[in-house]
Amino acid sequence: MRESVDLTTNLAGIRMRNPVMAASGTFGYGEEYASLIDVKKIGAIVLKSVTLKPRDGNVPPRLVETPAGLLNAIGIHNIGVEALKAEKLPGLRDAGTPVIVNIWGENVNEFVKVIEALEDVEGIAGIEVNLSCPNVGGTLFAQDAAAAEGLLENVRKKCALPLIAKLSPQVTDITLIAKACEDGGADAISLINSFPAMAIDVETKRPLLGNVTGGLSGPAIKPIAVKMVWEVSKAVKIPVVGMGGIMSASDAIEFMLAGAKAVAVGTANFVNPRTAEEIVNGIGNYLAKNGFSSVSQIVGVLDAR
Amino acid sequence: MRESVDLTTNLAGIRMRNPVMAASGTFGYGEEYASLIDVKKIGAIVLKSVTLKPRDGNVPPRLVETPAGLLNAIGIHNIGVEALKAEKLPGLRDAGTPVIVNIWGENVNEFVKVIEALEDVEGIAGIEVNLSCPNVGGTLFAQDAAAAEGLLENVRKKCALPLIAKLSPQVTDITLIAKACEDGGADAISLINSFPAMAIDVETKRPLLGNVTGGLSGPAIKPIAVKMVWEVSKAVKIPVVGMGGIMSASDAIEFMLAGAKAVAVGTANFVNPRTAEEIVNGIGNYLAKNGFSSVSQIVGVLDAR
Amino acid sequence: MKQKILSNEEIAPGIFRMVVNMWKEAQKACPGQFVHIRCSSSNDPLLRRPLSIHELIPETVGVLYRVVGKGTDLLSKKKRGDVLDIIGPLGCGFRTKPAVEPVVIVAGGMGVAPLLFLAQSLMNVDRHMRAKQALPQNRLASLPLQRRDVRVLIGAKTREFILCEEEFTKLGCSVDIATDDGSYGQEGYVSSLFEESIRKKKAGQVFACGPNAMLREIAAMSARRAVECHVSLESRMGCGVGVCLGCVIKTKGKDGISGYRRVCRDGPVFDAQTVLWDEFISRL
Amino acid sequence: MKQKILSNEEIAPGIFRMVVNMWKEAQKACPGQFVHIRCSSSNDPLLRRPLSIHELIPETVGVLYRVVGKGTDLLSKKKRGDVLDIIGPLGCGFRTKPAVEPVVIVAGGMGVAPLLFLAQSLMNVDRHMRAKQALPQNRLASLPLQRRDVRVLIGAKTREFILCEEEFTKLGCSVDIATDDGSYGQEGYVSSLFEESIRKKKAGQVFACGPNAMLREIAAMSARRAVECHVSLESRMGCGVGVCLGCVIKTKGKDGISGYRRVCRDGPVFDAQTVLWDEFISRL
Ligand SMILES: Cc1cc2nc3c(=O)[nH]c(=O)nc-3n(C[C@H](O)[C@H](O)[C@H](O)COP(=O)(O)OP(=O)(O)OC[C@H]3O[C@@H](n4cnc5c(N)ncnc54)[C@H](O)[C@@H]3O)c2cc1C
Ligand SMILES: Cc1cc2nc3c(=O)[nH]c(=O)nc-3n(C[C@H](O)[C@H](O)[C@H](O)COP(=O)(O)OP(=O)(O)OC[C@H]3O[C@@H](n4cnc5c(N)ncnc54)[C@H](O)[C@@H]3O)c2cc1C
Ligand SMILES: Cc1cc2nc3c(=O)[nH]c(=O)nc-3n(C[C@H](O)[C@H](O)[C@H](O)COP(=O)(O)O)c2cc1C
Ligand SMILES: Cc1cc2nc3c(=O)[nH]c(=O)nc-3n(C[C@H](O)[C@H](O)[C@H](O)COP(=O)(O)O)c2cc1C
Ligand code: FES
Ligand code: FES
Repeated sequence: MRESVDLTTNLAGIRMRNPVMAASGTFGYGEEYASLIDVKKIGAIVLKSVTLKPRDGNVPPRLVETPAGLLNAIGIHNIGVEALKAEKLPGLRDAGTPVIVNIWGENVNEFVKVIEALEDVEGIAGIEVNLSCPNVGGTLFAQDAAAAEGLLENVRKKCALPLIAKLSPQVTDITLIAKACEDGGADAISLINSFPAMAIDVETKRPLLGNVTGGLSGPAIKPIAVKMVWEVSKAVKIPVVGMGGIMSASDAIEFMLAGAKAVAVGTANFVNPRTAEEIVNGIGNYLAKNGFSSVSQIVGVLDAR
Repeated sequence: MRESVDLTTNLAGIRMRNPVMAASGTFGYGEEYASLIDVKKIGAIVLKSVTLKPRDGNVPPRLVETPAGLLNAIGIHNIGVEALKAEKLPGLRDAGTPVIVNIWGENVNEFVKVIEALEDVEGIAGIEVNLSCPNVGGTLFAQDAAAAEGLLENVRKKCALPLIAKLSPQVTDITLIAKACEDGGADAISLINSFPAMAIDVETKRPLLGNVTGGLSGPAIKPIAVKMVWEVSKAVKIPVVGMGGIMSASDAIEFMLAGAKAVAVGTANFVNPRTAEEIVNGIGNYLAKNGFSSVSQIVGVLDAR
Repeated sequence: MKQKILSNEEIAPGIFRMVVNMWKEAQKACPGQFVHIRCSSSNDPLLRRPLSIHELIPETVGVLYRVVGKGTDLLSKKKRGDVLDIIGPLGCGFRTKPAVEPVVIVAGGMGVAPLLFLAQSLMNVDRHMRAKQALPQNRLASLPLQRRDVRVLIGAKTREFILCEEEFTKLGCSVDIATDDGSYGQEGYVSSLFEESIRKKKAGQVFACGPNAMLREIAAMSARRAVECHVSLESRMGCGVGVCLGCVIKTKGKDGISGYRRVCRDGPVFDAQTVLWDEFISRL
Repeated sequence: MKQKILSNEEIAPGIFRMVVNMWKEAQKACPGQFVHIRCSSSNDPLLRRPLSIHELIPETVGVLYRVVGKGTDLLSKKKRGDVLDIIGPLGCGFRTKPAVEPVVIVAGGMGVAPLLFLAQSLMNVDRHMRAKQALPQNRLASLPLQRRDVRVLIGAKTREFILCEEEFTKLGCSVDIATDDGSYGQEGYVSSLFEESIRKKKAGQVFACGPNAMLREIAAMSARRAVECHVSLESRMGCGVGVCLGCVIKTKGKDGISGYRRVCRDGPVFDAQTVLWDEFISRL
């Protein structure tokens, strides 16, 4: 019975073995986890945000644990697009799973330059545009519909690959931003990025993060993320990748019932590197138990009368 | 040493024994908790939102527990302002602690009528205007600066009591809303209300709340709330009441260091009815230990270089 | 509100009986009331869990619970000597009348939890009155049993889940059993036992606790014969003390006007005829 | 990655030694590496906690930890037979050189944790090589000790927090003690012991673990005498495997170029001269 369940997912042209992805910034370049898990079992890997030049990231401390959550202020510490091409992407071609490159820039121009640098590079299944990093300066595109649409248009022009726009939850109405990205040419929307937040050390009276504020991720934010995925998936025609606090198959299924065609696992990788793999199995069992033959059958079927 | 610490707090004219309040909707009318705790030890009680007419609230289930959080969709179930005046407020005059009435309406007109109904009623120390309930229809004033300002202006005209505007975290920039409320005549800002969110039962494929979506509260949202309090307290001149996930004295102190002149305890009352009382003691100990003579000395002193 | 655990034993697969040292607050407890227990000192699970008072033996409170999720799982791992944070007793219990007979008690599965305490109390009718007056606390248990016609009907899936039969018998109740698979007592639902019982002799009062579908049937059967029936209901709780309005169910008053009532404070025991069963069950 | 706990005992106030059954992954561990432990199956605390490998005895891994917050508090409550979710060994350990002598080991407070394993390994220099070749696993412990000049300096607040003295002695190390209050050994900081020691005889290699202020002093003293010094550092961790870039500290390379390096993967052991101490300490 279990065998007959079809988990394959076509996310805007990215063909995945299953709908469970590893979220940007939480899975490195796949290599570190390779000794702990079988990367091939995961639907796709989204790489850490890459920028035009290498970036050092923020002053430590960069992490604080909060109730059922993790606050981070990494600050897009990365090796830069040229090193990515030279050192990482070649090795990833044999990863056996689609690789999605996540890009970030301080302004439209930088985004465009990164996407240009990636043109014709082999072994990239898709591009995720990070409009929403809470830990760096620059325009927060995800908080302004016009800016978001403009950015997508510019990236779109240079990019033949499937294009995923990654949104921030810190907005009044996320459907407006999602629609703007759709209009700008995005092939899919992914949400949510971590939530702007902070924590204070009452003894030193200083912020617990070197960067003062950071982004909240993990189970704490899951109910917020589920609602946003539900709203966005009703508002746009392109597929949605849901994330935010997914720890288990049941969490992933919540997102899919709410309308996510695929899901991404972030913080949970740190807690249990096998999470994504276990979720793939769990979704399979759920589908089989409930008489579904294909994972697409549960996408958006939430009965919200 | 402990004795010499001054906890008294004057919140925009509301004179409180200490800065720890009970948050609206989580403390009823004080009577239910009276057998479990000494209400006099709390700085102030904010009553459940009251409306012009009695309201039945939302279809159950109204609560779901989430990781380190509580999702509620009560829907401003309340006895209405007339019953409040007749049945509750007289008894509360002897509560021995300031009573703040929290009001809600579907539109400006309803808010104004509620405030009119409360004119000249004895035993009210202040009014909290709920601009931000995530669980009911009507305009969400807290998501629109102009609407918020207009509402505050209208309520202000009819209200001689200290006026607190209660904001929603589901906005792109909360400082804009806070400033609009200040301009509209608010004497204080309180934040945050619960965060719009949802949870799904994967077995039934239905939302776990009768109302589909609800508001997330509790420790899960604390890092989000602390950041907003920090930003708002820098943006406005009027005092800020901080809340969202406060469980302990240390949590309360985080909010005060971030800029809150007072704090409110919500969900934690359900977990431990003594929370507010314990926090009062804990703040006293912290001040004494750190050589402060008055609680006002820690407000906003976060060292965020 | 910190109480020490005296014992915590698995008495059937996944079902535990826990006894805690708790008297000051508990001695005035009525059958049908519950305690509200914090299962973890962490923020996950965050909320307390409500459990009915199962037994009230001087100085101690007993609860009977099934492990269904993380709260009860954590509870089941507690050991003798561990300390629990407990609030209660809370809520309104069964409204028993001294003179009415026979009393029929219907327990489905875990529904037996509050009903043993009810039977103990029925058999020692004025226990509480006396306790408040003269008797030293530690002699309450030795109060003589009353002779009352109390009929207990217990239903469960299989034999191993039939709980407390002996305890009810010792109190002097008559006990009848039904199991879904016929592995013990009559095969079928406990509601059939009830149907037979009230057909043979009209009950004075009925008290029931168990799955909602069962309660609704018992309520309907009682209504048909105009027998007073009280049921103990469950709902997800926030505060447990009546302030959050999170646990409400829709009921209709005698005047026909319907409205929400709080399971934690107006219940958990309700007059079965006031419950709007369709609405209650569809929303769970 | 589920490992069974064999023992978990409080060996000093608030300090526990835990031994877990864990061999498949651990047998190739190097001193200075750590394991990453999930202290709760709930979401709070959410992250794993890093603990250095304290002892590697065939089939088992020992850790030594102080209860400082909720993670370690939960750990301290685990009992023999409980199962823990552990990842590891992780990180890069101490880079020991076979021929250099004397080796000076400096432990401040809990810093002793990774250093006992280091001493065990130094005294059985080729233990790992042999293990991989011929010897059956369960005979590793019985390997003969080497005769090496290993000097262990231990410092702590008071006598009761001087840990592992006997274990080091048994291995054949010389042991000197300092306590802040002079309740045992020399009065004062362990850094004074170190100063004396290298004044008397220049060390071949220095390995240190303890409070940051102490490490910085040891690093400076070693630098003054041009002695190679390795320190084991701490930082708040997310993944523990090098992907999140959350645990970084700023270091300078031999070429003078500074940059962030990951405590979990590039460390936790660093060449003391590459650490930018001011920056490291001010940010904690
Ligand atoms: C007044 C009252 C008395 C009860 N008495 C008993 C008893 O004596 N013995 C017993 O075994 N059970 C009893 N229950 C049910 C018991 O409270 C739940 O089984 C328990 O809360 C489940 O918690 P969990 O963390 O193990 O499960 P989870 O599924 O992890 O709980 C998740 C959430 O749902 C809530 N929840 C889940 N099931 C129920 C339920 N049936 N009723 C209310 N809330 C629920 C929990 O409180 C929690 O918020 C009673 C319920 C009520 C309302
Ligand atoms: C490589 C490495 C090896 C270690 N080895 C040992 C050891 O052998 N024995 C021992 O007693 N301790 C050791 N520590 C420190 C130990 O990890 C912390 O004391 C522990 O994580 C505290 O967790 P908690 O939940 O009890 O405290 P909490 O204060 O509740 O922790 C809160 C958060 O801060 C982090 N944290 C707090 N203190 C530290 C710290 N000093 N270093 C890193 N993260 C911290 C926790 O991981 C958590 O995210 C080591 C740390 C590192 C980085
Ligand atoms: C340590 C850390 C680093 C992250 N780095 C990035 C990043 O570089 N680019 C990005 O788009 N998102 C980044 N994210 C956000 C995650 O991809 C994800 O959107 C978010 O954490 C919510 O999912 P989760 O709750 O499952 O972690 C990062 C998250 C964490 C925790
Ligand atoms: C069950 C419940 C009911 C609430 N009802 C109201 C309300 O009627 N009016 C209001 O302004 N806020 C209401 N709130 C929001 C709280 O006052 C508070 O702003 C929020 O819960 C965040 O604080 P906390 O995390 O400490 O609970 C309610 C919260 C809960 C949990
Ligand atoms: S649980 Fe709060 S009112 Fe019943
Ligand atoms: S803890 Fe994640 S890189 Fe070190």
